[in-house]
Amino acid sequence: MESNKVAEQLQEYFQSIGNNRKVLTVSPDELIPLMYRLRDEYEFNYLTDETAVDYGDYFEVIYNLSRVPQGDILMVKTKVDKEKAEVPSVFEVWPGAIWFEREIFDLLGIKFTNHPDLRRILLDDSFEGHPLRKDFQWVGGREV
Amino acid sequence: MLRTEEFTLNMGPQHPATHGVLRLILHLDGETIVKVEPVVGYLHRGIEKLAEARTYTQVIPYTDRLDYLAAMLNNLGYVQAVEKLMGIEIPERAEYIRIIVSEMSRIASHCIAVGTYALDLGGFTGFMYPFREREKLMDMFEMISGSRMTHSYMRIGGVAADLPEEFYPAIKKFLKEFPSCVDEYDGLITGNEIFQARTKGVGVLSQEKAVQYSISGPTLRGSGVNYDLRKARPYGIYDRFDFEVPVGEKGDCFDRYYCRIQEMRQSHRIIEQALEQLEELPGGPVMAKVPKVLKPPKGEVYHEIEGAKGILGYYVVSDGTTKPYRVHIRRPSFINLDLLDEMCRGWKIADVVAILGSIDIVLGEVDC
Amino acid sequence: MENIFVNISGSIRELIGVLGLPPLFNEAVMITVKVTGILLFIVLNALWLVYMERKVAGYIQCRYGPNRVGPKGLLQTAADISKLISKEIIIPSGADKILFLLAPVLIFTPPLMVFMVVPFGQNMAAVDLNIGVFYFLAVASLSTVIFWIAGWASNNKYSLLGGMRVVAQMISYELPMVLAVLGVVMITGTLNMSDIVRAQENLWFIFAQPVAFLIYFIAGVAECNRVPFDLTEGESEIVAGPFTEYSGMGFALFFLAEYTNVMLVSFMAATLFLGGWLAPFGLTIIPGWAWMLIKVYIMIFLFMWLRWTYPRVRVDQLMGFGWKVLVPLSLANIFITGVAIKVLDKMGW
Amino acid sequence: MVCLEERSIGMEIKKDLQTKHPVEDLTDDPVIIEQVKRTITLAPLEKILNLARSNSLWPMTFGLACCAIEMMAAGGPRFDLARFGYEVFRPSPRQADVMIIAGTITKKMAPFVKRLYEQMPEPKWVVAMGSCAISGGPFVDSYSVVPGADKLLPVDVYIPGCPPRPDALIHGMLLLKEKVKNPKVVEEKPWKAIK
Repeated sequence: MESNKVAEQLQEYFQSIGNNRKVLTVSPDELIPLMYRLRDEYEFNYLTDETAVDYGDYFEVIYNLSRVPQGDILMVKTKVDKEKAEVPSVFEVWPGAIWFEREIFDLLGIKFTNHPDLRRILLDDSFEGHPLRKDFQWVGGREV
Repeated sequence: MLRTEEFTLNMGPQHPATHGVLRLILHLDGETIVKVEPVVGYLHRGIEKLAEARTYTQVIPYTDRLDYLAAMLNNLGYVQAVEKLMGIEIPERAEYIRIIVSEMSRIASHCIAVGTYALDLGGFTGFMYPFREREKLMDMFEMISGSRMTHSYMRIGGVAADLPEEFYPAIKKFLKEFPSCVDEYDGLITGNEIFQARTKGVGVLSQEKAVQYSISGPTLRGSGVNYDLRKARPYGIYDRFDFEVPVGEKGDCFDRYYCRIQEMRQSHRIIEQALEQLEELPGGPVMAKVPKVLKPPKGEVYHEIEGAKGILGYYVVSDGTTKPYRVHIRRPSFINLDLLDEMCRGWKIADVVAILGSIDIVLGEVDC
Repeated sequence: MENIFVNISGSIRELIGVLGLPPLFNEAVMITVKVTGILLFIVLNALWLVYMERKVAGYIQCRYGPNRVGPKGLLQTAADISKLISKEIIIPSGADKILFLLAPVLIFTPPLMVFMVVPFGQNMAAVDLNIGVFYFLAVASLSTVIFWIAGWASNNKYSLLGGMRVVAQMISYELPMVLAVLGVVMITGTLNMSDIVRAQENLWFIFAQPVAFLIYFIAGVAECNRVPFDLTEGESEIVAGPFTEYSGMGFALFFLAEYTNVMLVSFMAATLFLGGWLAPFGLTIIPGWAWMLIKVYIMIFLFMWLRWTYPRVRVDQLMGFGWKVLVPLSLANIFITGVAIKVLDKMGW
Repeated sequence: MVCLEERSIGMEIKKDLQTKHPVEDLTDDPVIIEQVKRTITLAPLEKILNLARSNSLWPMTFGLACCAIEMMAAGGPRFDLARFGYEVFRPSPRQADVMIIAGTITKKMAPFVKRLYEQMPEPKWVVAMGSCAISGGPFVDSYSVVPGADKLLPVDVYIPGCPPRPDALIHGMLLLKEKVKNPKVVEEKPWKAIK
């Protein structure tokens, strides 16, 4: 939608903002101010989806924001390298992110700073390793 | 000094009212709830990891088993996401078949939602009547796709097969009887004073909190937010049909329940219009020209549809090979559940069951 | 046909009298014969009611009830009960063993004791107490304690919750029941069951005291823990209430006791309000005790009909309804009956 | 084809007595062998009780996934499980006879399945409904799924299908009824049970 328009306007505030093919990319440290601005000024008041992908040596965290009830949608992405996987939590901007981020932490092992209670949600607490990482090894139940 | 202690009660993974294997740790002060702690993950089958080891078409049967009450809608979401990624145009006839079949699936899902809600509140007969209608829908699904619940009927680029001849008389008969059946539910469940006493004013969810906590579907519309993706951001050919979006006022359990009853009536209207327009269409193909082995271009897509429980989104990343690099599913039941804690505070145990029933979650979708 | 049972008991009395034993012994034998007769009647009826409930539930929910076990499914309850007899009885660790095993045994005594007083037909009451109604109300409230024992002894949080709910519900619904029955007693002036029935010669009390009948019926539903007041065994909330931990015969006794309570309340409703063994419009071709059974089964069908249409009430709504609606209503009913009796006396009836 | 399985852990009814009594390899103390032979035998009373047990198998409300919806449909108006007297779905394991495992058992759920099985009073049976309960089904090579219920519990009847139709579940329950009525049918002539 109008992601490139949003990108130019925000150019002067956040240098790290980029826009390739209608997706806003921003660095993790400027994430929260950008999110606040997107929510207040551009009334993206609804975080529909927050997920993450493991691209080998770096993680990419993807936020999809939309306007309720108009319905436009915007995708914002941040990149963080694999060792120190540390992303600020958008819990204070949209409280709905609490379970999204717990699931990402559980399945991919990305820590979210100042998240109210970052624990495993889907897997057993005694489960070691994060399944959705590309280098996750496990033995299936298929008797070959 | 008389000191009353809080005690924790475990509405464990096996409980008649938790719609599957959800565990609620209730911190109680007598019968009133102090804190609710939902524990999920007892049905986590790792579908997102399995999808990474399957080809694009092989992922479709996994999407059936997510929200196993409305399997067609799950297929629709995934298939439209991949079509958007590959830029495929599907034939007109397939579009209409998809709309008819997914609205039927929505009615079947709401039938169960209404039925189990009456069962949770103790009305066993209110559970049986919607199941009778659902059996008729099951027969029609079996005619179309060969299976009652896990259809895997939609393919990337269209639908698996055209509608059989005996489907049309069956759907017409169903469409004639269905409104009187919904009025019957009204009489049996909605008009029941004890049902109203148990649901009116219970578990109120305000509009701002619902939007902040990214709640979606009848739960969001019950609080008065008019946000239905079929109207807000029409996908497929939903803009050719006219239907209203039922919206509640006070956001209590009754409004959420009543939104579902109204939505059944609206889906009934959509199917009627879609059937008329389908009959005028010349008999074209139902499957676009799609290569046997799908190799979508490198890239990613995020596509959302209005599922039976809420906004069902698919985020597919492809790296050019035949297997998706990453499939993430935005599951409405999973997100609608995180607000259960605030909504249940101060109410009784019986209300936790009522509120959980009104949010209408399916554990296959919560745990993915 | 009218008093076939009276003749049977008379012939048994002569049979024993012939032996020339001391009269006290005759009395004891007569009482044991009556007790076994009533116990047999209760157990058979309870078995039959379980089957009837499942069939009625089936037809209300547009499906068949059990019809495969035995002719038309009649042996279904027999199969259930004999299966439950042969089940292993598990006593949970930490449970209060004596009380845990005592509760199912005790659950049958209050209804059995009250059945001694119920007039099955023309002077066919086992013991014709002259304070029958008072005895009924006193003993019927004993089952509250037994449910509470079961709830407490099974060392399970759900049973504890169920037990607490039982005490709250049954006590707060004793009061409207007593006050409703008081309306009837004021008109007849006697507490003897048979006299109350005889007093309804020309006008059944259901027409004289419609409000009292309604209150009695609602309080009766609450006494037997039937839907819409089945909070003790709130299936979807607290699993199975006080008898979550009971398996095998323990559960079977609770299961049957519920139906005995329903039968008891229906018998009382029939005697107090529906004119007991009096035939309506003088159709005496059917014997009195058969009329009594017909009325009881109509009431039981009402209980079942209620169960398969209404959801469950919440705890505080239950208490609110009991105290804020039923009790004032029954007090007003007593006041109006009192005034009406005085006015009718003045007009010389 | 619904197939009947001899229980992997030898439960209450032993084989006929002419062959070596299994208790003999447990202990060689003649007194105990005598006692065991005298008590555990297929007395006529046991036959009648088995007949009663087979006609009133109370399943436990224990739905895990999609098969649970088909189990509810089996109890529904059209495929009426009540005709056989099996529609009394008891929520508490204490009062249930049959545990119908309807759905996928995950590793997080496995201890609870085991505990529920142990809480059920003897004699109890297990029906594995759906291919997830039989062998992990479509999720067999997932990291968090137990491949099959027989890894945890002795299973009596396997009902294939994903999800099996409600009448397949009823067929499975009737097979269980045959097995409960005459436990020997499993060893000698299983095809007799599948009329």
